[in-house]
Amino acid sequence: MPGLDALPFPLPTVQQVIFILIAGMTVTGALITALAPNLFHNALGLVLAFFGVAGVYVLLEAEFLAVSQVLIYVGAIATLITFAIMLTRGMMFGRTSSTNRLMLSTAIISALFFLVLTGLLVNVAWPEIGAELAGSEQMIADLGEMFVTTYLVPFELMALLLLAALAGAILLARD
Amino acid sequence: MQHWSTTLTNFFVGLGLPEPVAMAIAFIIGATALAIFAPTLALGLIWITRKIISRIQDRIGPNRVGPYGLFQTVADAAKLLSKEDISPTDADRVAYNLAPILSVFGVIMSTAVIAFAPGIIGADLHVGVLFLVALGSLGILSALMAGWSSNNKYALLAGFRVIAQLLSYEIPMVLAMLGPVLLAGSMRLQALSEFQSLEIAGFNIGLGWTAFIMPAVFLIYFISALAEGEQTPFDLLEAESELIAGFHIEYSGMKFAMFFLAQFLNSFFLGGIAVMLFLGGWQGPFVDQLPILGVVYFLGKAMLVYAVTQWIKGTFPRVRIDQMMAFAWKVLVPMVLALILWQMIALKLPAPTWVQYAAILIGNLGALALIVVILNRHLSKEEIRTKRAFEPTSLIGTMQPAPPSPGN
Amino acid sequence: MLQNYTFVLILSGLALLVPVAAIVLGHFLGPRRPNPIKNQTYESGVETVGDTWVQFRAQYYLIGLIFLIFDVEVIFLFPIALAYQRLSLFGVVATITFVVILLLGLLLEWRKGALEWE
Amino acid sequence: MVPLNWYLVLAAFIFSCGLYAALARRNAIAALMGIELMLNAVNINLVAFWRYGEFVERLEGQVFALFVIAVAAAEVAVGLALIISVYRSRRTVNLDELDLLQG
Repeated sequence: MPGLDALPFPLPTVQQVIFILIAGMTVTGALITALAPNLFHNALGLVLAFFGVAGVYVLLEAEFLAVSQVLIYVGAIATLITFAIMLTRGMMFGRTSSTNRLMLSTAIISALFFLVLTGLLVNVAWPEIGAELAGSEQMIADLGEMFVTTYLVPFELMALLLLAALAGAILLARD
Repeated sequence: MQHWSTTLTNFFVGLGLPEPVAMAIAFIIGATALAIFAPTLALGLIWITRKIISRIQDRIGPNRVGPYGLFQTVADAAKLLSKEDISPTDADRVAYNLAPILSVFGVIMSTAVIAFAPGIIGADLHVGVLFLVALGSLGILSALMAGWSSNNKYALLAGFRVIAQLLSYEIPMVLAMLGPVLLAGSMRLQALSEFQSLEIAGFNIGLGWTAFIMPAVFLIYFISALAEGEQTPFDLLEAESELIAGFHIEYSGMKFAMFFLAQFLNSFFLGGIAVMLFLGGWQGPFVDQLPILGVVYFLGKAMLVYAVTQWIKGTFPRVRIDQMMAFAWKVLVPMVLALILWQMIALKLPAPTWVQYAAILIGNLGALALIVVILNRHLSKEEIRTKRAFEPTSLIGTMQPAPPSPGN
Repeated sequence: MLQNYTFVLILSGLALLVPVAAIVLGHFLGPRRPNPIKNQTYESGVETVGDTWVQFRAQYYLIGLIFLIFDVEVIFLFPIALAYQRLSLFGVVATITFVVILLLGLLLEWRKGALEWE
Repeated sequence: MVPLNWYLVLAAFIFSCGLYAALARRNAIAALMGIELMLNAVNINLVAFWRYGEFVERLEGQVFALFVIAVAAAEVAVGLALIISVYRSRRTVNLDELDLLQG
């Protein structure tokens, strides 16, 4: 098709279109989380962003990571955050502004941070290899094997950390 | 066995279409079939439920619309379509409207990884089992959104209750799913179904069910699935006879119908997962020769499991919320953890496979026996027996006269 | 692998379409005569008193907390289960240690009384 | 394939949103949500660099991301418990009212 070659930019591939959709979802979620005044809406935006990030993992062919993202972040962390919102509700709705006095300076800093980082990232020529993966199921099994061999110490320490967190959190949260 | 999408793609390529287009068309056809299959199935499920429950309660059930009342659900759906869509004032619009959509979305998505027959599975994801569990968190999310956005105390309370229930029973459910995954060494549902074959003299009779090797794990999965599907005896959310409708109290018309649909489909698919993981999936006699028979076997088994849950619904009383929580955390979780631990040890015994399986089976039977003994001892304690017989905690619904006061 | 997820993506579009179509259809087919009384919050016929946001008990939070910790640990068991056939004795011992730590966590909650629903 | 830059820019944006929420929001829970966003952004980077990097079969990015998720779970559990505990004693979760340590 000669007409399409005349475009000033290359047409996106299907994968790129899907990436843009997922990224749009994630960005919307992140913006709701940061900006909406209502805490519950923040939590819903967070869930949307979590789903978007899971989609990004799928695009990066990290299947197991995507499913753990949904299970842990959406299923557990977001639920826990909502529970905490319900437990600590009081004067937080509407009456006072949702931001503190650092709002303006933080907004400028965040925007600058993003712009500078983007400017840097776009201009670096990253080595992109992106080799073919051996097989997804094989990869998940390899991951499991690594937990109990190469990464044994962090793995067991993580279990202990979670145990300690559980004990501490129960102590703190009980009436 | 060739995947259905390959067959369809080849067919369209044969018609002269380029391959990506052919594959896209094949995928769209498959996805449409699944998206239509799910709501249609729900209509059938509701009819079956009503028939079973009414037989248990010595009634006839729907029998007016169509043969055996088959079209009663269709009529009900049409009625719900023509109902006014009321949304309460001060409801949070976005979350209120999104909640029913999300609940149906979750159950339709779970059809994607259901293995109907050899080669007939929407997408044989490598994380299939966990994908199904992850979709469960959509149900939690929808309950949360519905409860919060309705601006109703009862809805919010019911939402929190049901979330506590779903969370508590998810742990034993996921751990029970680990049993078959450990045996088969795969999370793909097709691989799990294939694993459960049993060949006798070169003929696959399809009875290598993992439930035969680990009956206790299966039982734990089944009980947790009852709770996850909000079925009796764990239907505290709805408690049709004494509480108001739960987190969807403020919903009417089609939005309510969506929650209803999602609930029926959810409990059916939880049964379907039980079939795929523990009861052989599409395995059965002659399925190797005629793969399409697998659909019959799978749906037949899943229907049977569903019928059992409805039978339980018609028979058992409801548990209290404290009993329910204690049962999940103090009985199911320790038991399934111990069973998984035992299975891990048994699978590494230096012995032939059948000895390992026998060891797992012995462990499971031991666990079942232990449970029976403990329950027996607990229930036969004198104080509990007297309490049960003479001192109901509440007199509502017990049909007993109030105990005479000591003054008389 | 991405081919599988293409199917999931297409199905997710349709899975959204089904409930949205049903609700939109119901919205247009049904009558629309809202009035303030009809749109009131339904609390069993009793007038609504006070805020919807009643204080919640911490027990719900505790259940969510225990669930979170267990969920994380259980998910880590799945890849190990996939690799279990080829694990050495060392790996098996490591896995069993992990499960035992999980059991210890449960025991701890039990002793602390976090599992009681009063 | 999608260029690596796209993932990095997306992650940078999510990180900035998280940074803003963590610093500018008055409510402690909102600040915590911002921290979660930042952790997610970091995870995207880890996995993207793993996928486009040289040693795909070593899975380092994925393992690291999984550990980050686990640690985030512990952080949320304790953080929220702290917030609830503070709320019980002070009846507020507004960060700028919690100034007990201020001289």
